[in-house]
Amino acid sequence: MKLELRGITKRFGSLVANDSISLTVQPGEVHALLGENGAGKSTLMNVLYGLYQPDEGQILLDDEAVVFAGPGDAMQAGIGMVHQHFMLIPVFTVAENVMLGHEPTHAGGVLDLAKARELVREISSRFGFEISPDALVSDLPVGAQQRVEIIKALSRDAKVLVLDEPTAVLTPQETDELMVIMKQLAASGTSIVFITHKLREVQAVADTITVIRLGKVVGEAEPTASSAELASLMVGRDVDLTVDKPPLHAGADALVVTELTHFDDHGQKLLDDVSFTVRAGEILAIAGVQGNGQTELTEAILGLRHRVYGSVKLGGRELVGSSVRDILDAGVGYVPEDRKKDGLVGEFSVAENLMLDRSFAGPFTKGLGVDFAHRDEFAREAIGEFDIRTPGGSTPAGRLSGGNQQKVVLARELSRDLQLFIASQPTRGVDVGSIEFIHERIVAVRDSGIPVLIVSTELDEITALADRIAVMYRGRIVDIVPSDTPRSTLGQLMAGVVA
Amino acid sequence: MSTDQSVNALPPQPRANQLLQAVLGGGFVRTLLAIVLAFAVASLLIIFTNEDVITASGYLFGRPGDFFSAAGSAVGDAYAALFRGSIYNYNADTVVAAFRPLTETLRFAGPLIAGGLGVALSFRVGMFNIGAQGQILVGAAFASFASSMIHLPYGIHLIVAVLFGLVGSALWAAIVGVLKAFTGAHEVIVTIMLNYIAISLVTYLMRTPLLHDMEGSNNPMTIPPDPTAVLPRILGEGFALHLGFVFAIIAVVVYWWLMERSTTGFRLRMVGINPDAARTAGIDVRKIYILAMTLSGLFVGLAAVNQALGREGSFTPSVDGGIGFDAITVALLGGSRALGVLGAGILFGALKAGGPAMQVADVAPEVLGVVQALIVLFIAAPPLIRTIFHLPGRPKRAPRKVKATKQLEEAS
Amino acid sequence: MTALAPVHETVAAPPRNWKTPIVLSVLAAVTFVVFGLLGNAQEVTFRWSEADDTISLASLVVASQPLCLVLGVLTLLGAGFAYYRAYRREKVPLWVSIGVGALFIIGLFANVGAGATVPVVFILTGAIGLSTAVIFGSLAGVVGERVGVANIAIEGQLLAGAFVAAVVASVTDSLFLGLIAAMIGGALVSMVLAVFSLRYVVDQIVVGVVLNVLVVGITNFFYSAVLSDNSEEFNFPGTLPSLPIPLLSSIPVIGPVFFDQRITTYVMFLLIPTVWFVLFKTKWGLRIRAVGEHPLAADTVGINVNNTRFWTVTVAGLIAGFGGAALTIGSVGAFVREMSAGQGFIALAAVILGRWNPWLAAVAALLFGFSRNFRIWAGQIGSPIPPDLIAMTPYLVTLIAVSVLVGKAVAPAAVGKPYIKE
Amino acid sequence: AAPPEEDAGTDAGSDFLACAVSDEGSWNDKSFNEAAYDGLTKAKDDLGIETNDAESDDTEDFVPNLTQMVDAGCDVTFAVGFNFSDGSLEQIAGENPDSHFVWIDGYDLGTGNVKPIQYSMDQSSYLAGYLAAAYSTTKVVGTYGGLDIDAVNVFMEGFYYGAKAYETETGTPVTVLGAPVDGPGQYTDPATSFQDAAGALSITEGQLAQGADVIFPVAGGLFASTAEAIQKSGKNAVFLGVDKDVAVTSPEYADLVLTSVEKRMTTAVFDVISELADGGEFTVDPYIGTLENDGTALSDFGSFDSKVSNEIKAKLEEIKAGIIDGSIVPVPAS
Ligand SMILES: Nc1ncnc2c1ncn2[C@@H]1O[C@H](COP(=O)(O)OP(=O)(O)OP(=O)(O)O)[C@@H](O)[C@H]1O
Ligand SMILES: Nc1ncnc2c1ncn2[C@@H]1O[C@H](COP(=O)(O)OP(=O)(O)OP(=O)(O)O)[C@@H](O)[C@H]1O
Ligand SMILES: [Mg+2]
Ligand SMILES: [Mg+2]
Repeated sequence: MKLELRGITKRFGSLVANDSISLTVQPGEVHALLGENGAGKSTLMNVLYGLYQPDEGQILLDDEAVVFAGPGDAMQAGIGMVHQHFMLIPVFTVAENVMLGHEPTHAGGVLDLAKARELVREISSRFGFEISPDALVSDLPVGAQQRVEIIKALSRDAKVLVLDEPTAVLTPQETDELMVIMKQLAASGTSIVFITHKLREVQAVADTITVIRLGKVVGEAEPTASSAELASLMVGRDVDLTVDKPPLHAGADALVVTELTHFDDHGQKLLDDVSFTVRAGEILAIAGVQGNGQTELTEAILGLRHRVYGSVKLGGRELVGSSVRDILDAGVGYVPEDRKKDGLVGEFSVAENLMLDRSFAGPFTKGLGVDFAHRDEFAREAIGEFDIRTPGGSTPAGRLSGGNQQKVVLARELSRDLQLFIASQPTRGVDVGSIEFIHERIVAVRDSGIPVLIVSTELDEITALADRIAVMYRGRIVDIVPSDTPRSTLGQLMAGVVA
Repeated sequence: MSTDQSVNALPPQPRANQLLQAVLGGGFVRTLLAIVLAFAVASLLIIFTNEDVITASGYLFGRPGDFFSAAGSAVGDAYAALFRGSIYNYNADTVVAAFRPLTETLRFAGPLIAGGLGVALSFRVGMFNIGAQGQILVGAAFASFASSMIHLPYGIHLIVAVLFGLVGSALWAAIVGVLKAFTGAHEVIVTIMLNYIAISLVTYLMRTPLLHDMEGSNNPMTIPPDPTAVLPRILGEGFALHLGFVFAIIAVVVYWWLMERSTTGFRLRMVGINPDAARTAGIDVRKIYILAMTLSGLFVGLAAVNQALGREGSFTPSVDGGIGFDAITVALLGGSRALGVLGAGILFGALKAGGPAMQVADVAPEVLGVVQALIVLFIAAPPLIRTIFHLPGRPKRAPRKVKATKQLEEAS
Repeated sequence: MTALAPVHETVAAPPRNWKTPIVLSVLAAVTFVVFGLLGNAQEVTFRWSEADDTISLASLVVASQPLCLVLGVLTLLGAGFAYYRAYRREKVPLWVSIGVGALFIIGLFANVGAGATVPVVFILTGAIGLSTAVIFGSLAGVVGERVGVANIAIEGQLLAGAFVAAVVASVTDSLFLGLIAAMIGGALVSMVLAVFSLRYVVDQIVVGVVLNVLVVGITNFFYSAVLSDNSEEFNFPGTLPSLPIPLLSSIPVIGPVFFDQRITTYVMFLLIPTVWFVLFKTKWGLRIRAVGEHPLAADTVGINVNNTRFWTVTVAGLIAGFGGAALTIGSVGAFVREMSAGQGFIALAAVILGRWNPWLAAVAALLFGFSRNFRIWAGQIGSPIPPDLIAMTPYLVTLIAVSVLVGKAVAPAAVGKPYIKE
Repeated sequence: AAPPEEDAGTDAGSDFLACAVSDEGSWNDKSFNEAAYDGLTKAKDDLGIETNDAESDDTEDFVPNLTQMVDAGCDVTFAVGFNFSDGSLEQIAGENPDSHFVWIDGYDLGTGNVKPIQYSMDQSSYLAGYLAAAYSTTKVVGTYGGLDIDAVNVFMEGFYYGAKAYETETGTPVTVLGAPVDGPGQYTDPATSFQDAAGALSITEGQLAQGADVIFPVAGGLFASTAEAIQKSGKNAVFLGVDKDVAVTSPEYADLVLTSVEKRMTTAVFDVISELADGGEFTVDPYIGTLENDGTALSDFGSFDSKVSNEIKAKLEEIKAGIIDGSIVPVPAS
């Protein structure tokens, strides 16, 4: 099916997320949509999918104008979408998720589960997915969940399939498999809109490329275009993603993790005998596909998790069994993976967020009260030093953009007397300019002789920052390798394959 | 996986907090309009049950004027009586009698403010304490014990009795915090059950020598407090207004300082808005739940003390006087802020004080219950008030476009 | 290709969960020690049938103490078995818990009823009668929460239903119209809840609390302004007739308990499986649950979230309103001020206790009615325990059940959260 | 309707103004409050006086309600119910020595301006108990209360001893269920008390199942539950009303009301008002309603008149005379 978007404009209040965007996807074409974080890609696709109503513009399917009042209409018209954030119901089975909204029924609305199962099996076998229709989605790894999303779209005979950053949660191998599937689908006549910021993937699979920046189409490109060309189109200037890192001057072992094991409440083992050391002045980066225990590892070190066994020694002091507060007081700086959930109190002001973990004693307190003068003074300094773009210290942190929120967290965590610095996904959802800044600060911490532990799912970030790389798979450390290990080897380790 | 990431980028907030915003956000004018609207709706109840109006409605079409003047005077009389009963009695013979209504309003406001602060505190920590009723009962029982079974000199006795009351309520409330922290039981259920348990328990205690004069009647009832433990009147004998109101004002200041200025309040609010971030910042969320309920109980305890020691007489298990539930509406109306609760407490105090006068004007007292509920309902829904009064506000949602594609509809 | 990294067993033995064995052993210890060793030697009479039953069973007369000792030993065995299972990290089977609970209850009756009679049929029918409204309320709660709307206003819906049923049935002289009106009354309260929480995005708990106050205010107002002076005209609806089912109703014990009831009770019996079936076996149920778990995901497959919520909550209101009718025309006839008396809140507790499952919620509600009737029976035989303390039983049982047995139950993920698009 | 505002507060001399403040609950409770209220209404209709009234939702409304009446310039204010013993009446009466109060179910406070109205409800309840025992074919009778308080218990105890008197006299064993004698007695749920309609129903069902065929519910309006339980059971049982003649006030239940144990507050209130309105002197001498002065009595048997044998009627008269002359003490002092 041919898809055409004409002059789509979508505003959120004063923010113009899509500014008169036009693009055409030919039948059987893989059309890549490229753009930085916040460029407006997902918004455009949500408009196409009927989730948002465009403020201006038109959608044409096979040259006929259509208006979608909701996703139901879009799906009826043959549009399928795999969302950036999966739209699966965790407590439902695969079959239930797939049939939701177009359920096969017996008389009287009684669900025909057999038919739904059959449909899942049929599509699974067509693409070589091994998905059991009766598995609970919450029990499936992310890669499999994504396949469920694809089955969902295909089960409705999608003729235009939108894939919004499908590779972010996949191993390189799984990514390759997905590329094959995309080609297979395109060959059978399905049009595909493929969103990503990974240039490599675009070059591998796309027939046409549209680049969006700040809500506008800034250019079209052929898959043969070079990475540098694409990157400068995306960002609007020349970018240099390498980090200037002075040579390593590692000191003694500072953080020693031995046989760390952790169970969740259901007895599931999430960390399995994890052992590693980080030396003072060294960055150890943990690579791995999301959901292989990295989050649990950092949270276990910080004392946020129960049922943790083994040992975490920081400068000789045992941390396992201590409270979060004691561990923070021991000098651990911690940038959580999900800043909105764990790092900030959205309705608190920037100034309040900057003293979040220091309300018990210290310079921010005066007797039983808060020392407001010091708090505001500190906020002023931090806003200046970290170039936090905010109207002021009293602005609620939730109103800042993602990158600036991250800087608030960073400013807070770096302002303490550090013995260890842990950062999870330090630049997730942050623009290129801020990434450079954040990376510089992390390297500066390392150079002041503090051990640094970084967790990231972006291999580019890992290779840019790490002195050594530990790869996690299913709660274990598969291997610890030097920072110059080739991508392909890292990819294999991330898939649990040891050389 | 968050449910709303791609459409709603701001972090999800705990309920109590959203409601706080909803209640607070609109400001003074909207609050006023909500109150006006509530009274307007209640007027309908007054009109349609007023005898004169019913008579006049018999010949509504013949002489509509009669109907409207009867309706007008029914409503006018009712609200004039409310004014006389709660603010200033312009019919009174003496100055004291003229101003007594205002002092009565304040006297009723005292426990409402204290209870409202207690409930408000729990809201701001993201909890819903509907257990003020039980907490007041237990606190009052404690205060009664200290005021009648322990005998101490003036001054000290009052202090001891007040402390007993505060501790009683705080203990009862702390149970909620402990259960929530350690078993995860939902505080709404726990507080409701504890209300019922408190009624039975306190009734039982009011039959035992702990609280009861076994020589007297067998009714569940306390022994009157020693004169040394009664909250003294502050405006002289002509007015029943007593020290409890001063305590309530002090509680407002304490609450303000605690929530807005102190480090403890900082942590309480933090847990209320984002418990995950609080945990990551080294705060023991369970301890905060227990602390919050205990503090909430302390404020409620002040309401209990007002009820138990505000008069020289004894009291029965109905000592809570509906304050437990009114405190919730006071907290909601006051946006859980110190000043808001003060204002809401005084407003509801006025409704209580004015009720008898309205009854004398032949209006069923239940009307005021309806008014209270409506005020909160209207305040909680800013868009409703905006629509009704055509106020400017956030632009309405873009109107849904009509489906243009017929085929789509038919296909579905 | 190289070898996969050795994957260690990632599912470890689950931690030992001692909660159930501890609860069971407390029950067992009470049965053995308090009811048995320290028990009462008098005889207790379990009466199985009433005088006018077609088939009458002979009463069972046993000495209380020996019976309780036997029960105590059995419960101790049950508790011991529970410890054994827990030690082996296995789940304690539900039947063990139910069995120990049942034996404990028999022991309780045998102990309190020593020297008196335990009229089994009366206790069971009474329990059903006292829990009917609560069961309707809890079903309404389950339906509402499953679609993601926390309904604190069940109390108000019961009260509205009770009021409207009595008035309409009195005025029209038709109990049937009373039933219909009660459902509409409950649904209207639901619709206000839905409009405020869905359209105006007011916090659901706030609207619920306020609606309760409002319904109490309005019904009280009309009760004193209209009903009480004209009770024959407005508040004398009569009650729905008992409809014994031929043959079945003459089965001893079971017959009078299950097959000699009013239409409201039969509807309740049928509604429990119906709600379960609709929620878990039909496409509407699938959609309702989807909306309650992950509204955005439901939206992306073309389900209109707020519409679904609105109508589902309205249906919940119909159910609760019907339950309200069970309070008046299905039970005592006349409307009494504030007669719902907290049963809506108990229903809410039953929802949580029943983990959002209609069957379990109904059982939890029944447990409440059962303890209420226990209080009445204990008063009847003149139990020496102070009545004020016995009066606590239903609430204490609920409190303990909610905190000890349920703990952090997992509610539908989106309960209480408004769904706002754009 | 209310009197015109202008003279409500200021001018008390020309018109007599009688006022009343209710006990917890509303005036139309079909029982206690209502009986007093009817007296007020009757005085207004028959004597042409002005009246004011206020309901108390709970005991904390007592003080403002009484104050309101004092401010309105009431010539006499009735405080309805024992619950005013919480000090509220003592306070207001003390503060307003010139105002006059009448306290139903109260006692002398020593303030010099409160006249108690008391009732010997044990006397009429005793008669009711005897009647119930005599009328019963099963010789099992039952009673229950809305709340475990003296004002309720006195009915239940009188009933018990009356029924037992029948037993002593005839030698026929009589079982009395639910009375607070030799046991705790049976009541509705204290958390909901007079609103516990379902509880009242279940209690009655239990008593019927135990064979009772005369039930004496001392629980305000909850007699409707008892009536319903009787009807549903299909048994040939009856119940007794309290405070007012229930067969008259709620005619819909008349065919189940054997009689009612009347506490004739209506009369007492009316009498006190008419005496004062006629210019009579206010005194604090208590008014005590007894069988002797007809302040309390059994109602007519109504539709049951033919079912109560003359023998029993004569016996009741005999007991009544015995109580009046003191030869029968209804409830032995404990
Ligand atoms: N519901 C919304 N309300 C307000 N602003 C929004 C909303 N959704 C998105 N935005 C804003 O619109 C802009 C475009 O967002 P969009 O999600 O389309 O970006 P994107 O290109 O998909 O980015 P990413 O690569 O991070 O997924 C961003 O600034 C974003 O914050
Ligand atoms: N859901 C939302 N509702 C209202 N405003 C929003 C929402 N999401 C984002 N915004 C606003 O949109 C603007 C852009 O936010 P966003 O996080 O997308 O920035 P960004 O372009 O990604 O910047 P950064 O690179 O710093 O992350 C901010 O000012 C933010 O306040
Ligand atoms: Mg996106
Ligand atoms: Mg961003």
